[in-house]
Amino acid sequence: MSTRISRDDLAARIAADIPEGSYVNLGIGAPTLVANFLPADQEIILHTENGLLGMGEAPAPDRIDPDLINAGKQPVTAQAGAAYFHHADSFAMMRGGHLDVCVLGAFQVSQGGDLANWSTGAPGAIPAVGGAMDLAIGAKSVYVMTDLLTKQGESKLVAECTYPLTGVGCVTRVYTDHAVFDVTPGGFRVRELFGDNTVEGLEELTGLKLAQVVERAKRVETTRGPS
Amino acid sequence: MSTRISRDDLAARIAADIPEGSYVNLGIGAPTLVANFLPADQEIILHTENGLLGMGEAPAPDRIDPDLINAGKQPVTAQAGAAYFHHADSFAMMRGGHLDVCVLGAFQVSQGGDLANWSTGAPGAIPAVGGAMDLAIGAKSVYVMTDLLTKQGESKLVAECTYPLTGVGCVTRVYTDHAVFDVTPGGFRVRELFGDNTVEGLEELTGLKLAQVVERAKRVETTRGPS
Amino acid sequence: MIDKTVASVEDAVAGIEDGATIMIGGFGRAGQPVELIDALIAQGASGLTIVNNNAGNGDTGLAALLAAKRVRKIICSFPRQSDSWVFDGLYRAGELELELVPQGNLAERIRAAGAGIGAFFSPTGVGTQLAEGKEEREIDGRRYVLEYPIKADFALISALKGDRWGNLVYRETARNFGPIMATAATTTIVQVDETVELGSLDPETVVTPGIFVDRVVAVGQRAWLRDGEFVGGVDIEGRPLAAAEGESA
Amino acid sequence: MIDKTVASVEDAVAGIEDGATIMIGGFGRAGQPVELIDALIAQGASGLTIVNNNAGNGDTGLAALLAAKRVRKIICSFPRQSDSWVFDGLYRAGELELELVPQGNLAERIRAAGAGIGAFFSPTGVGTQLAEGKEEREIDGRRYVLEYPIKADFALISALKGDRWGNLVYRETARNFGPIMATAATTTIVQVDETVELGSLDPETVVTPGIFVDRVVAVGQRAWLRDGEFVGGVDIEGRPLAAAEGESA
Repeated sequence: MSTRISRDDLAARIAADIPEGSYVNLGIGAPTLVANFLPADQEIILHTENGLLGMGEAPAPDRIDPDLINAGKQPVTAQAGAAYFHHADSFAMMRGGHLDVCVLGAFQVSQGGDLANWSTGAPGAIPAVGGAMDLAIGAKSVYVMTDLLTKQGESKLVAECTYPLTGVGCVTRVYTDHAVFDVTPGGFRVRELFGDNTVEGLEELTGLKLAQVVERAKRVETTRGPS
Repeated sequence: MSTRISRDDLAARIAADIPEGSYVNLGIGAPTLVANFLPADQEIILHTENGLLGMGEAPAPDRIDPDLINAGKQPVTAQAGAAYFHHADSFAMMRGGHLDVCVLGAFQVSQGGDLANWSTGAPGAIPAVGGAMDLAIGAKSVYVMTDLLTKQGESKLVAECTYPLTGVGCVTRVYTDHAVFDVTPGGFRVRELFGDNTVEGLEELTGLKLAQVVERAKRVETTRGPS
Repeated sequence: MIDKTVASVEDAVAGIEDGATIMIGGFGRAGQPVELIDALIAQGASGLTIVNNNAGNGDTGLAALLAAKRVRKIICSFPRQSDSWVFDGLYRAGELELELVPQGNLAERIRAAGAGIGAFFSPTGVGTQLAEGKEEREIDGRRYVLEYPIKADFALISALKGDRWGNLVYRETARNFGPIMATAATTTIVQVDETVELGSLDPETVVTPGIFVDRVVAVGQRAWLRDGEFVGGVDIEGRPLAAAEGESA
Repeated sequence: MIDKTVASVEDAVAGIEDGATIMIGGFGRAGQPVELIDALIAQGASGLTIVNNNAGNGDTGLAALLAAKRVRKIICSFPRQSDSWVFDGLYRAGELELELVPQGNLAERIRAAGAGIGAFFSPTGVGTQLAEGKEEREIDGRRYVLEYPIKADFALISALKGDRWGNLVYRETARNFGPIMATAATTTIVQVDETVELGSLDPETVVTPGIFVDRVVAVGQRAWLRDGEFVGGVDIEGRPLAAAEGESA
């Protein structure tokens, strides 16, 4: 038993919550890993905001196609049933509420569901926002995938974000390496505990009063997902 | 010599003012006739707002295609170089100022360039506007094709429209069976006189002071256009 | 496996409730989903609000739905046509509410609903009766009126082909309102001439990606096509030329 | 006869003035009109405002234009990337003004310019730094910020094929901003792999109708295609795999 699960385990855990038939956008960075754990026998349709629905896995090295990339500018493939479209149509898809799920990284998530993931606000840093603000407000369910703590040990779940916001009140659920949290009108609610975490321990780590858990949070053993 | 030219002559006169390479929308009704007089050796691209650029002539009776119609719901054909698109894209083309010319009918045109062509405002009449308001404000040049006088002998060129407006200050030029008028900041200016019309005679017919004609309006003989 | 195809037009229109707002594709008869409308008439939902460019032609399709007294209100740009006698009668009798919208505003308001736009400043209609009571603003020297999205509970549209993911291609000017209405309805129901294998539609040429589509039903090839090729031999209403003699406009 | 094709990239970029606003298509390297950008560098116009999703990659294309100090300001959503060192240096040195726009607002503002929309209420960015000072409004229970169109004097875009009327088709995700930028510029300049006979593009599958295009120049087939078929053998930057060994990211 441990207090943290691996990034792959976390990606697998998120993948398990995505029902067949969902339209899903995986943000650049760690959320991209979720694709590796989507069940091969189910059809889940991936959207990439640079103009493709039905994104497939990475190509073999000698089959890299510079015209066929994802939002992280990595080479990808297109599945049977795919469709290409231009950028305004792609973001209309997103902002019009047609995506079921997006998975995003985070610097901070507030108990009101605010997300900060595009800028630390550090002086001299070069800002870049990309499609994060559109994804944050557009998908029906916005899942955040993140470590619970920064490298300095500070909680990324906070009462109020101190970093510049990406979206207000937009996060549905936060998947961390310690536990899964739902964002509720009463604040964070522990949904699942990984390894030997406890609600009390998480309250100590986050400094937050975690909302009353209606049913005892499901305890999940740390296991290795497929690679 | 006569004081009026035929509708076909008028259509031919308008066609002669449309340069090669223009993107043109011909409104339903009489303006559709203009297509018959576009020179066969020049490329002028017709737009129909129900989703086609590169509209061609009517098909043979046994080649009518119910999927291929113009805005008047008449069967048409598509030229080599045509493109289909949906309604929002079609009106974006129009409202975004990409059409060079549209030709519309009119109940009234005011000396400020206001157009009334969609409703007489008669009680009990069923209103219908279609794409007229979009065309009126969208094309770079808005040409009106109309008889100068109503069947009751009233001038369709007026100081102020009494019928409900289609667009404000939108008309570029009015082609009538008596003369061609430019809409200028100073009101209507006679551009061409057909047959034995005179500026003074037109002032009498319209009841309007016609703006000072800078160069003597060109006099055009009435001739028959090709059929 | 994702499979949005349904076996019958009855299955396709199942669950449409009284009082629903329904977008119906088509410009006049072109692209009008006649088989779905017939199924809707049989299904029985009433008190409907219909969004369409027109208000029915002749006695079939949308006109038949109106004649069956299932429609409370129609939002359209061009109701009055030479063959709109069903609408004309009901409207004159005060049995049908009409919201008249300039065609470009109709299209853009539908797109806005699908694209998550809260409202937009349109140049169309400024200074006219159809902009009365609407917020107006001058931007960069030009006048605009504020227009709001039109969304719907259901969209009924017609396309040429679809696959089980709901990807669609259309045919010629029958495309018209289909692609935008598909984006603006909670449930989008499509009739196609034929359903095709997943992967047989070229991803470059899909016009409506399946994300916008909920149900697809095949209704058979339109009368003027044979094996996918245009063969003609019909009038503008799609009736065989011989049969239509003396009748067609 | 309408013929929008021009003989060379030099002809294609002729007349671009100092101080012009130029939209440049592409998402990263995909769809970036590198040959047109090279011609623009040679042409010499400076003091430019550039609209692009990014701010250049590596040392070629848009990055080379920046390095040549021709750009005064860049409007984009995602300047900072692993290979944006040219931009990073100029920005840190204060030699380049940056307007950062969320990607969906960037796309929709470009579309709005092409579609004649005066302004629109967007749900994106509400309550964030990037909406500071912008008009906000609640509509139907949701908060929006008012966004204005972005238009340009010129657009430089890349497509797969074009005809002499300017009709275009694209390839895969290299389509990205091309179709909307083509609508939003006074003069739209397109590089294509090849120009094709009028009528050889299927009217159902034209993505950018020629009405939006002013000049078309053929620059030859991209390195990963042969006779129009994908053959691969390149890295993500399009360089032959052998040559790129040890270099590509």
